[in-house]
Amino acid sequence: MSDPVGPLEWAAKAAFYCVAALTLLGGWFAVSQRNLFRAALGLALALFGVAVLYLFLQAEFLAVAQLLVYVGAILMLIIFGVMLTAGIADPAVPRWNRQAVGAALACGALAVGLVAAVLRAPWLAGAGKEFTLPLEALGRGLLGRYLLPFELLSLLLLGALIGALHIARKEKE
Amino acid sequence: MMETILSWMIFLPLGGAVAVLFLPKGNERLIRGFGLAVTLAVLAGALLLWRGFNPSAAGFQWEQKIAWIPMIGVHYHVGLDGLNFPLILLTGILGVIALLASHTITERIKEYTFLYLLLLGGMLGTFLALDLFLFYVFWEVVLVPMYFLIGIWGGPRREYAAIKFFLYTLAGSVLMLLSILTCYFASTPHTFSIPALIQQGVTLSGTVQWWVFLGFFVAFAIKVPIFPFHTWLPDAHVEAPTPISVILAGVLLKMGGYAFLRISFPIFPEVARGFGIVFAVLGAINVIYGGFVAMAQTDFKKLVAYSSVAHMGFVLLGFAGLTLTGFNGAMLEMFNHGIITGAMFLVVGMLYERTHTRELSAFGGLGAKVPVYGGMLIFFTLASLGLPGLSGFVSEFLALLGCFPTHPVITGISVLGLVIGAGYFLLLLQRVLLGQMPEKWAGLTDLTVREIWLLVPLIGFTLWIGFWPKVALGWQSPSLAGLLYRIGGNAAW
Amino acid sequence: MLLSLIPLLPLAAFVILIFFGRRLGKFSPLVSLTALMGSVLLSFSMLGLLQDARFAHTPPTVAWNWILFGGRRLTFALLADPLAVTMCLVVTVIGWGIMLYSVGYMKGDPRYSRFFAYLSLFFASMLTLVLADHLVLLYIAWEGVGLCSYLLISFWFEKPAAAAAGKKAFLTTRVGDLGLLLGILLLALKGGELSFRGLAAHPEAVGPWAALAAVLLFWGAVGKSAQFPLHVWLPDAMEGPTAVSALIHAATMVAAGVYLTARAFPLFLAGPEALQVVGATGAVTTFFAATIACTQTDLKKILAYSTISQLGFMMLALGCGAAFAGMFHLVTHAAFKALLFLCAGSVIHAVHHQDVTRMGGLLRSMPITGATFLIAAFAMAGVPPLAGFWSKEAVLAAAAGDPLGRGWLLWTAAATAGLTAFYITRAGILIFLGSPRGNGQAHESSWTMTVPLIFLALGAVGIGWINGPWTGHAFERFLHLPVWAAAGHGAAHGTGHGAGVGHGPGLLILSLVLAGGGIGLAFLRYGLGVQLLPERLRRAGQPIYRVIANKYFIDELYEAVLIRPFLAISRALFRFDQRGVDGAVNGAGLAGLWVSRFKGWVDRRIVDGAVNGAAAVTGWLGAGVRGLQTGWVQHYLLIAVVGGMVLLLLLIRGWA
Amino acid sequence: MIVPVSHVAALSAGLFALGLFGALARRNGIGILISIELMLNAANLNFVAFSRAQGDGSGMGQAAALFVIGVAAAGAAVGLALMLAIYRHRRTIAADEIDLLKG
Repeated sequence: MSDPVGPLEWAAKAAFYCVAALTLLGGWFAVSQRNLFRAALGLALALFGVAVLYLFLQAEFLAVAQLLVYVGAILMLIIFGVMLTAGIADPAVPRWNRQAVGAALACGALAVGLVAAVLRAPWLAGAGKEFTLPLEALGRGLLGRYLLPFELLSLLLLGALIGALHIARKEKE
Repeated sequence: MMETILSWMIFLPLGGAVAVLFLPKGNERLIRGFGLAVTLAVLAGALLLWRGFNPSAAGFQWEQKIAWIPMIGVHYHVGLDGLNFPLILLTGILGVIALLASHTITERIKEYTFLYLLLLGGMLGTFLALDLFLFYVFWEVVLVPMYFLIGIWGGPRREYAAIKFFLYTLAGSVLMLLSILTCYFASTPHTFSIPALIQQGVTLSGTVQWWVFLGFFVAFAIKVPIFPFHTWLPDAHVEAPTPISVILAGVLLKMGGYAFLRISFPIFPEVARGFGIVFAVLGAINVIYGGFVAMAQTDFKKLVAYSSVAHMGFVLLGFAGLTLTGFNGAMLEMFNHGIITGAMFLVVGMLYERTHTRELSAFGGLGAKVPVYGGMLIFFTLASLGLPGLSGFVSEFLALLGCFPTHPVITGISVLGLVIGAGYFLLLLQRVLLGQMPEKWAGLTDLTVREIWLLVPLIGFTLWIGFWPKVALGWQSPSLAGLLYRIGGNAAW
Repeated sequence: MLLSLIPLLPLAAFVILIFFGRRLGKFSPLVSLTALMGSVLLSFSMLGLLQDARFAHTPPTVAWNWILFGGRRLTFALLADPLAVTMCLVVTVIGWGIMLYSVGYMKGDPRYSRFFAYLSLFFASMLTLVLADHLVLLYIAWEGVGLCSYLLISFWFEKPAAAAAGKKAFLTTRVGDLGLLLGILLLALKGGELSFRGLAAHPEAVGPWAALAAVLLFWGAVGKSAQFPLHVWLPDAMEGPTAVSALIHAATMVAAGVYLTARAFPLFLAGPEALQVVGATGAVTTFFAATIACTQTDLKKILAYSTISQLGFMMLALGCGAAFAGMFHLVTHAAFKALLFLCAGSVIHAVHHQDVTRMGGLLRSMPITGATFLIAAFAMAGVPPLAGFWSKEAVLAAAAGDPLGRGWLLWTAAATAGLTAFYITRAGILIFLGSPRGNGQAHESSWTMTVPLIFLALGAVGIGWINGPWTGHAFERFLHLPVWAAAGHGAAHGTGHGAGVGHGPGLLILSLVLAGGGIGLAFLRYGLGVQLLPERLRRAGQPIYRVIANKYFIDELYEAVLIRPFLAISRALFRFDQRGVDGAVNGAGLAGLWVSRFKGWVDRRIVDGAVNGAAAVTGWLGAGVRGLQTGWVQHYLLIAVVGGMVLLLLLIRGWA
Repeated sequence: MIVPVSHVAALSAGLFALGLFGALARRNGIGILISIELMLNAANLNFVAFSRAQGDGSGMGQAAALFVIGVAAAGAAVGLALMLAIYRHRRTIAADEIDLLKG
C-alpha cells in the first residue's frame, strides 16, 4: 500500500510509533517477567508488534511469515519448553542472576550509544528512490539468486529437527 | 698400489679396527689371529718401504697430497723421508711384538684388539702426516685408545694413571693447537702444510716466534718427556699392561722427539738455534735426575720407566748441539730406546706373569733358577746401560759427541749419567738375579719358546746396530743433513 | 785377514758355548781351549811376520768403516805392531795356561760351560782391545772386558759378597771409563786423531789440550788398572774363582791400563804434565799398596794388593818416560803373578780356606805347588837370575834417570821393592814352611792344575832373559816403537841405555840389597819368630799397624763420602719427584676441582633461579586468569559484549 | 517510508538492547532463549527497514529476514531440546548452576 498523504500520513506516523512502543513493552515483559509463561506472552506481544511494523514497511509477506513461523511455531515451542521444565512460577527462584546490574548498565550504555549513533548518522535518506518490492520479485529472488541459501536453510532445518529429537529423546534405561 | 702404500699403512689398521668389531665375541682365536694379520701386514708394508726407500732422495717419497678441507687449505698430506722412516719401521716391529705379547690379556679381547689397532693406525698417521692439521688429528687419535687401554686393562691405580696421562698430553696438545693456528694465520697464503711452511717461512716478529715455538715445545716436551713434565710417565708405565707399556715406551715417547725435528726446528730456525742451550740443560737434568730417581725405585717397572726419562735426556743432548752427529745420535737413540726399553718391559712383564709382583726386594738369585730368562735380562740391562758393542752405546756416544763442541761442560756432567745408569741397572741385576733365592720361587718356570722368539728379533736389532751402525745411520743421515742445512746448524761435525 | 781371526776365534767359542753349553757339558772347555790355541798360533805367526823386513814399517792391519756420514768418518782397524803382538802373546799364552788350569779347578761346578763361555768372551774382548788401532774400538773392547770381569767375579752369585763385588768392580771401572770417554770426546773435538797410528803420526795436532786429553785417558787407565783412587774394587774382586783372579786380575785385564798409557804414549809425550801425573800416581799406588799387602792375612788379598803395587810400579816407569821398562815389567809380572795366583788357587783348593795364619808346612804335602810358589815369589822379589830382577832393575834405572829429576820416585820404587820382597816371602813362609797349623790333610792337586804351574814357572824364570845383556836387549830392540824414542826431549835418554846392567853397578847393588834385605827380614820375623822391633816401639806402632791392616779405611771413606750421600740424594730426588712435581700436577687437578665446584654453585643459584622465577610468574598469572573461567555461559557473554563495545568505542574514536 | 529509517533503526537498537539485557540477566535458560529471539527480531527489523529505504530491488533484505527466521526456528528447537535434556538430567535449567566448564 503506497504512502498516504497529508493528515492521514500523520495518523500513520502516530500509529507506527504506537506499535513501536507496544513492541518495546512486550520486549520488556519477555525479559523481566519472573513467571516464564508471562514472559512468553510478552514475547508474543513483541512478535505481533514487529509483524505490524513489517506491514508499515510494505513487507506483507514477511509479516505473514513472521506470524506463522515465529508466533505459531517458535512461541509454541517455547511455551512447551516452559511447561515441561518445572518451577516456572516458583517465586523463590530469583529472576535475575548475579550480574543483572552489570548487564543492565552495559545494555543501557549500548542502547544509548546505538540510538545516538543511528539518529545522528547521515543516512542516505531518499538517496535512492523509495520503491516497494513486488512479492513476485521476492519469490523469483528466493529461487533465483538466493537459491543456495534457500536450499541450505532447508538442510539446516532438517539437521536441527533430527538433533532436537535425538537430544530430547528419553534415554532407554 | 705402491704409490698409495702410505695411506694403506695408515688406514689398514684403522679399517682393521672397525672390522674387528664385526667378529664374533666368543671366538678369541679368530680375533687374535685377525689382529695379528693386520699388524703383520703393517710390518710387511714397512719392510716394503725399506726395500724401496732411497735415503739420499731429496724431498719425500711416496708423497700423497689430497685436498681434504679445501676451504681452509687442509690437505691429507703424507710422505716418507729419512726422519720418519726409522720410526715407521720401529712401529711396525713393536706393533707385531706387542700384539704377540698380548696373550697375557685374557678378558675382553675384542675391545682390546680394536683399541690396539686404532692406536697403531694413529701412531703411523702421526709419523707420516706432513700437514699440521692432520698431524694434530692423529696426535689426538692416539690419545683415546691409550687412555682406555691403560684405564681398563691396567694395574691397581689404573684410572688415576690413565686420567693423568690423558689430561697431561691433552693440555700440551691444546698449546700445540694454538701454535698451529698462529702458524696458519702467519703464513701467506694460509696453509697447514709443513713443507710449505718451511719454504715460505712464517712472517712473525721475533718474540711471537718464541712464544709459538714455546707452545710447540711444551706439547712435545710432555710427550718426550722432559724434566718438569715427566711425572705422568712412571704412573702410566707402571699401571699399563705389559704390551701397552711396550708400545708406550717404544713408540709414543718418540712422537715428541720426532715432532721437534719435523715441526719445531725447520719452521723456526733462529729460535731453534737459540734454544740449543735449553735443550742441553734439560737433557743433562733428564739424564742425571732420571738416573738418581731410578736408583731410588723399589718397583721393577717404575725403575725402567725412570730409565726411559734418562735415555730421553740423551736425545735432548743430541738436539742441543745442532750438529749432524748430535741429530744422528738423537734419532738413533729414539730408535734404539724403542727396541731396548720395549724389550725391557717385555722382560719385566714375563717376570710379573710368573711372580705377580714387581717389588725388587721380593726377588733374588733367580739366575740359577731361570738361566735363559737371566741371560735375556742381563743382555737387555747391559744394552740399556749403554755397554759399548750394543746399540745403546752407539747412539749415546754420538749424542754426546754431537753435543760436546757447543756445550762441553754440560756434556761432561751428563757423562756422569753413564755411571748412574750402570749403578741402578747393576743394582737391579744384583737384586733380581744374584744373591740368595727365596724358596717361594722354587716353582718358577723358565721362558717358553714363544717368549724367547718375542725377544730374538729385538736382540738381533740391538746387536746389528751395535756392530754395524753405518746402515741404520745411512737411512736418516741425508735427511738430517738437509734439515741442519736449512736451520743453519753445523752439518760438517 | 788372519789378524781379525785372533779375537774372532774366542768369540766364536763364546757363541757356541752359550747356545750349546749345557749339551757340551764337560767337553765345553775343549771348545774354548782349541779356539784360544788358534789365537796363540796366530799371534806367533804375527810375531814371525814382524821379523820379516817387509812388515817392519807397515804392520799388517785390517780396517772397516764403523760410522760413515757427513763430516764424521769412524773407521776401526786392528793393528799388529810389536806392542800389540807382545800383549797378544802375553794374553794368549798365559791365558791358555790358566784356562787349562781352570778345567781342573772348576770341575763339578753346576754352570761349568757358562764359565768357559765367559772366559772365551773375555779373551775375545781382551784381544780386540790389544789389537785395536782406534780409540773408540778400544773403548768398546775396554767395557767388554769390564763386563766379563763383572760376570766372572760374580760367577758364584749365590754368595751375596760375590754379587756386590762384581757390581763394585764394574762401577768403579765405569767411573774410570768416563775419563776415557771424555778423553775421546776431547780428542775428537780438538781435531786430534782417534786412531793410534794417526796419534803417533802427529801428536801435536791436539795442541795445548794434549795434556788434559792424556790425563783423561790416564784416568781410564787408573780405573782399569786399579791405581790409587780407584783401586778399591780389586781386593773385593777376589770373590771370584781364583782362576779368574789369576787371568783377569793379575795378568791381562789390569794390565790394559798400562798398555793404554803405553799405546797412547805420544799423546803423553806431547803433554809432559800428564807424565808427571802418571809418575806420581804410580809411585803413590805402589808404595801404598805394598804397605797394605804386608798386613793382610787373606792369601788372595795379599796377592791382590801385590798386583796393585806392581801395577803402580809399571805406571811409575811410564811416568818417567820409560815406556819400554813399564811394558817389560808388565810382561814379567804377568808371568809370575799368574803363577802366584794359580799356586794360591791350588792351596785354597786343598785346604778350603784362605787365611794364611792357619796354614803352614804345606811344602811337604804339596811339593810342586810349594816349589813353583817359591820360584814365583823370588822372581817377584827380584832375585837375580829370575824374571823379576831384570824388569825391576829396568824400572829402577828409569826412575833413576827421571827426566824431571824427581828423586823421590827412585826412593819410593826402591822402598816398594824391599816391601815386595818382604811380604811375598812372609806369605811363602807362613804357607809352606814351619809347623803345619791347619788340619793338615792337604794333598797335591791333579795334573791339570800342576802342569800349568810348572809351565808358568818356566816362564817366570826364563822370561827375564829375553832382554838380558847376552841377547843384546833383543826384547827392547823388538819393542822399540819409533815414536817412543822420537819424543826428543829428556825422556829419551831414560830408555836409551838405562835398561839392563849398563847403568853402572850402583843400581845393580841397590836392587840386590833390597831383595836380600826384604827376604832376610821376612825370614827372621816369620821363619824364626824373632821380634824385630823392641817391645815399646811395637806397642807404639800397633795403631799404625791397625790402620794399614784396614786398608787405610778407604773403603769406609768411599762408603761415607760417595755411596751413602749418593743414595740419599736419589731418595730425596724421588721424594721431590713424588711430592714436588706430582704435587704440582695434583694441585692443578685439585684447583680444577674447586673451580668446577664453584661454577656448579653459580649454576644452581643464578641460572636455575631465573628459570624457576619465570615459571613461578607464569603460574601466578595463570592462576589469576583462571578466575575468569567460571563455566557460567552468561558471564562469558557479558565479557564478550563488554569487549565488543570497548573495541567499537576505540574504532569510533579512530584509534585503529 | 512513513517514518524516517533512523527511527526504525533506533527502535531495533532498543529492542536489541532489551534482548541482550535479558540474555545476560535472566537465570532461566528458556528466558535466555526468549531474549535471543527478541534480538533476532530486532535484526530482522533492520533488514527490512533498510531494504525498504534504499534497497536495490533485489529483495535481499527481505530474503535475509526470511532466512533469519528459519535459522531462529532451528536454533530455538535445538535450544529447547537441550534445555529439556539438561532439565531431565540436572533438575534445573538455571544457567549459573550449569558450570561444568569451570576452569
